[in-house]
Amino acid sequence: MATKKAKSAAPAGDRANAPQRILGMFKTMCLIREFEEAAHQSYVDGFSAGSIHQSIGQEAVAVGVCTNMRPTDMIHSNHRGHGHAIAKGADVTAMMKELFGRVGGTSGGKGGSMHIADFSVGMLGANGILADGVTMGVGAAQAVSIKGEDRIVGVFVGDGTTNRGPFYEGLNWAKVYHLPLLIICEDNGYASSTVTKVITAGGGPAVRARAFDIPAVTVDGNDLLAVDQAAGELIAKIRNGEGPQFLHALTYRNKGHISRDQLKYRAPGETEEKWKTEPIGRIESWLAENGIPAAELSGARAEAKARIAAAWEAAKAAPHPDPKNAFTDIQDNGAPHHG
Amino acid sequence: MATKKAKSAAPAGDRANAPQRILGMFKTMCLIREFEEAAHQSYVDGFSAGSIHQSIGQEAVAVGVCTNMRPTDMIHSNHRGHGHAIAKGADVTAMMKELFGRVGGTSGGKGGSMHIADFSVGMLGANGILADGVTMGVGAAQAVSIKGEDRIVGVFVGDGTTNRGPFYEGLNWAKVYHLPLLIICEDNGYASSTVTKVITAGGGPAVRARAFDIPAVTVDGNDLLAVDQAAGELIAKIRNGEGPQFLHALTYRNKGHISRDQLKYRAPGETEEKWKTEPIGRIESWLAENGIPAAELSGARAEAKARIAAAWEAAKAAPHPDPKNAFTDIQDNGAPHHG
Amino acid sequence: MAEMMFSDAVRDALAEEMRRDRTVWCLGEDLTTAGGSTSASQYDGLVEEFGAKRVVNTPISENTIMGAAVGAAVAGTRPVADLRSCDFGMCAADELVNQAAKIRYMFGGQARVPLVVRQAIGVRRGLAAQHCQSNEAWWVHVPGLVVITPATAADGKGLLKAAIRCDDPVVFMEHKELWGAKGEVPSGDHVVPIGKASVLRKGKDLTMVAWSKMALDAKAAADELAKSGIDVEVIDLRTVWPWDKEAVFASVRKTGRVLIPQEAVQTGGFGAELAATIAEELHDVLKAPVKRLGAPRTPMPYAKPLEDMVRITPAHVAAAAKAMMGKA
Amino acid sequence: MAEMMFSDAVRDALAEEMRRDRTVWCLGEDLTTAGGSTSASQYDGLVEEFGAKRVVNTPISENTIMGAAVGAAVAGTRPVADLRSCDFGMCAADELVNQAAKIRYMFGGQARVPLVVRQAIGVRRGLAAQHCQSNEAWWVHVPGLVVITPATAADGKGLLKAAIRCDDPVVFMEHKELWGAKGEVPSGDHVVPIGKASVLRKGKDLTMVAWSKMALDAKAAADELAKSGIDVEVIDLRTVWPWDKEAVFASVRKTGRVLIPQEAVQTGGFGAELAATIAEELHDVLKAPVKRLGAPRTPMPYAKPLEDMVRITPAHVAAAAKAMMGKA
Ligand SMILES: Cc1ncc(C[n+]2csc(CCOP(=O)(O)OP(=O)(O)O)c2C)c(N)n1
Ligand SMILES: Cc1ncc(C[n+]2csc(CCOP(=O)(O)OP(=O)(O)O)c2C)c(N)n1
Ligand SMILES: [Mg+2]
Ligand SMILES: [Mg+2]
Repeated sequence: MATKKAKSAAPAGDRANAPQRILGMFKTMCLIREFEEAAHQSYVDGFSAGSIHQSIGQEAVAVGVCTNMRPTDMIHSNHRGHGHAIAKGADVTAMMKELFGRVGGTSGGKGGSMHIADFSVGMLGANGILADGVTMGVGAAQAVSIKGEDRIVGVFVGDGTTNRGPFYEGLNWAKVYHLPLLIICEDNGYASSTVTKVITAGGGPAVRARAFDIPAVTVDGNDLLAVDQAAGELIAKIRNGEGPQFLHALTYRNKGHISRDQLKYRAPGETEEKWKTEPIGRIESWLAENGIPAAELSGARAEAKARIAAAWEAAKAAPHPDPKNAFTDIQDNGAPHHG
Repeated sequence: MATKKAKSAAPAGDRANAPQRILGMFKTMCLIREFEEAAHQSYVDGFSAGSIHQSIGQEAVAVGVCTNMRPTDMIHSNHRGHGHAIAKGADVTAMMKELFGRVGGTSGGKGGSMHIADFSVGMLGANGILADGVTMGVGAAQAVSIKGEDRIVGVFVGDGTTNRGPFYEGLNWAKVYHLPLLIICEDNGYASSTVTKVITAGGGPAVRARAFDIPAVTVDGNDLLAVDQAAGELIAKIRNGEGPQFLHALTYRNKGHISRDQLKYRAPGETEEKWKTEPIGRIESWLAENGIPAAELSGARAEAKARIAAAWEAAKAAPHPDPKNAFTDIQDNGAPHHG
Repeated sequence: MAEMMFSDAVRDALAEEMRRDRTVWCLGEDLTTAGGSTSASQYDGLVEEFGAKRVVNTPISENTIMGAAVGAAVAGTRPVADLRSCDFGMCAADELVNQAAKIRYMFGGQARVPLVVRQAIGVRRGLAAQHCQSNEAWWVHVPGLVVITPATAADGKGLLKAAIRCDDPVVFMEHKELWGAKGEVPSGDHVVPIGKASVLRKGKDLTMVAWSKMALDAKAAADELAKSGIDVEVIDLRTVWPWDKEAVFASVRKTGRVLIPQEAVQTGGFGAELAATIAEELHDVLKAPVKRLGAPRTPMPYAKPLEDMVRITPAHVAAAAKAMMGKA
Repeated sequence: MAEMMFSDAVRDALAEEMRRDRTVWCLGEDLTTAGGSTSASQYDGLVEEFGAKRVVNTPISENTIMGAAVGAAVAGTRPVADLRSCDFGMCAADELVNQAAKIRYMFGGQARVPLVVRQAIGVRRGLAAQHCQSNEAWWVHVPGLVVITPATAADGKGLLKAAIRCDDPVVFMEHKELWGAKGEVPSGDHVVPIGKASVLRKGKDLTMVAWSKMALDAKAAADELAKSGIDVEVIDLRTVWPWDKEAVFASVRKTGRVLIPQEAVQTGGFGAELAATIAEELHDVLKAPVKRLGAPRTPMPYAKPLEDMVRITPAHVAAAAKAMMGKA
């Protein structure tokens, strides 16, 4: 799709000899892209419902960060959580079943897209309430600290979310208790239909983090190598006991805020122009320039497509949950029930 | 009382020839001091109840700021609001009646100490919920902006309160809408029984304000001249259309957090040592050095004492409210009532 | 009279009030761009007519949306704050309860707080646990708040106008599924008084008392029940606080039977207040115990078969009514 | 058995659980210095025994106190978060309702949320509108929450222990006026089961169902009524969700009369849920309508004569009972 692509920086330092490693990340990014396209289609076709938030264009952030995490590390996500889940290792078939609301879904169909979660890989949940992931992530990190465990916690927030109070409370708290926490601000320029800059004072997310003495790095979030590099360094610092760190990743949401968003609030041509900087094409070029055969790259794309197609078919074929499951996983649901 | 006193800076610039003006402020500070002593005594004697928060030692902040305001300007206060109210021009007799819960109290006895308010002088209320004054102050300033009025809004918050989310939301909002708002952080070093520094990350309130591009000035809040000077300059900027400003005033709470606080959490001698920097003695010395006769100064102190003694007697003599007033000033209080 | 969508009717109400009174203004997230990502037209065209000072697109700062509305109300304006849904409204419960609701009283009548806060309620297919709640019962429990729950486009318009003119804080709870629904709306300055119920259907066997979308569902159930010879009177409360005791009591005195269907969780829902009041004060006229039908104490699940178990439908309402009439 | 203050009993409960289970910890404002400015001894000595990692003095950040507790619960610890009062608890309603209460369900049972959040309730002389609320009814309305309201030192201890061991989120609501009250507390590992009422007084004429401090006030009223020959059974629910339907129903079946006194605002209070349930399910055994007695829908005023009009006292309870027995 991309005709003219932005260039990616060469990987720095000890990560330089890493084309194979980057190739793995490329594959995950392709998987996210295909999943998101399918997620949207599932809404259009009436298999899923509610609000579907795609992360097309933001794949490098999810993957660049989560690659540097271990399975035992934990992440808290937000409403736009599919990519984070896949990057952290969630199974795309179980995720697709969840979107379809079927048996075998990651949450048995109880959560759907906005609450995608896979605790088995440390993905502690997408979330429909902005900024709550920050305070919960802080708490998860505090649990780690109390138990003396060797793991870290990552929290993904959007740029618009940095104007909610709990975001700041969380920054202060994380620093005060010197918690093993990485906060990643995925700055895609928009808060729903509003340009975030217009409603945001001062120098932005990184400046705000630094006001709490939390080291903050801003990167081109569409440059996988840059994200990988920065996340790797920040996470190393956290593991080294240096306390919370902040990653500000500049990116772009190429699709609507939710599936039914017509993007009427954007200037004509903006979306198309921005497509030139989308991260998958960029890293694909870099991989090609760094010795990965074209066939392997197109093969990776095809494989992602195939895996998602299979997930789609599996989801479509999966049974709907027994209605009685509505009354499980809850403390005491009162009486009487109808039905 | 004070034996060795910290010195006050000479008043700068156009405020230099102001001993008479400063004398007026000194009188207000004395009135606050006496009111606070009486407020405490009213609790001890059982005339008032609940939580009485004295502002002894912090008088220079309230007075230095409010002197630079006009009667049409508005302030939002916090739980420690007596001084703010008096500085803004509230009547001490009506306030004392409020503390006693009597007819003629500023709120007819419905609010008490923690909710002291006098809308007739633009004092829009002390408040029992920390940081809510910030968001409400922002709203008052927005009303001013919408109506195109020529007035400003001041908001007083404590240092501990700067860790609550709404505080930051308010900063961002005030800057985004370029509101005529002065936020005053009265930094007395404590949040109840906790040393605020221990639970506060980064460079503190002024640094936080600057992260939102709000100009912030830190002053010795026990130096009336410094507070007056800084507040005057910041308020002039606001009136000049330069948007929100932030004043960080370093001070000390010489008494307990509330009347029944035994100050067990303080190091021995700390309170006594800090007393040397209390603001009334300092400005009294400066006034003496700048030509105000000693008799006038002691006379001012005596007058404050007398006014508060009279307020006390008036409050004691005032009738208790008619119990039926419990059911006025409310939209629809439901049924049934007992009694 | 003109047929229009609920969301158009409430937009007209707001526009008319903003024209009438220059101190009326509105604020909320994505207000000026909302058409971009939602289907509701509640704010279409307002910023063009009234400008960005009075139609304020806010940061994502729920505490401040609510707190600023309170401050601005006290300082002489009439804000209409939109928290988009009552689920997000929980992020600003403090400012609504501890400030908006108490200021008039706590300061002995020195100030009034003429604000409206919009908090949409209700289940919308697939929105799941965090976007489908109906917590009108919380606000009814809070002294000082008026709570409005319109069901029709006409009432949406007339009650929003009344809410804006009210000198006390009003929680205005639109049902998400109603925005797109059409209805006849009287032209001109249509104002519906706060606290007056409307009778959606006359009947003599049983009274259904409902509010918001459930009032329409109750009407649908009643129409169905008529086919089985059960003649149901349906009362749409329109306002849950204050609620129209007179209208409800008159109906119950006539029918002797009450069913209270509600979309909210039954346990601790507003229906409990209604049921308890009726049971206490009309004990002697009741031919059957007062019956509530509300959602189980379960978060809203996502998958359709599960959601269908947790939401209350006209069919459930009809079944409960039949059971009360001994025709189950 | 030993006589001790309520606040000492709950401190012992917490200390014992922290000794028993290393994943139990507590957090809140001024926890480690609380003795300094309050009279409650709920946390005295804990930081000395367990250290600052497990007894955490927090910033004034209610959202994060609650949100961090949720995150830490999900991540394998058992936090006991203190919001000091339910009035401040409103600042963190979102994290409690939208996260703590829903996570287990919303994620299909992948996680449990074993946390306790303490939110003190009740009127304390002179604390006025923003520090005297009792909003247990809000949390009862929220699927997923357990709500505990102990009245005695023994129950404070036994129920806090049960709450800490519960795998679902518990709102633990202590009454401010009870902290200083003394009572006999069984020694050893005293755990009181969640959801079981206790009968404070046996009687045959009328049942009073209450919780928290009002249960003791009801008992006082009952003792007084005995002198007029009215024999009242007093049930202390102890837990308002789940509530002990069996115990309440057994008593009502015996007496045929129920009075539900509550300190909270009557409109929309938990008493409405009780009254509606009893009225619906025990209609036929009732000799008189179910009667509620709660505070008017009015914020709490400061001045004593006004406060006395708004708070419910044992004398009011006794008067209501007499009226029910036709002896007013
Ligand atoms: C507390 C809260 N307020 C409002 C919303 C509605 N909402 C959902 S997503 C969104 C925009 C978020 O913008 P941003 O943080 O930049 O994330 P992005 O969608 O761009 O990924 C809004 C306002 C919400 N879910 N929660
Ligand atoms: C939202 C909220 N949380 C907690 C409290 C309890 N509280 C009252 S005053 C106080 C300390 C405030 O410290 P600071 O802001 O520094 O003001 P100061 O008392 O020092 O003037 C606390 C924790 C409250 N009133 N409101
Ligand atoms: Mg964004
Ligand atoms: Mg302080």
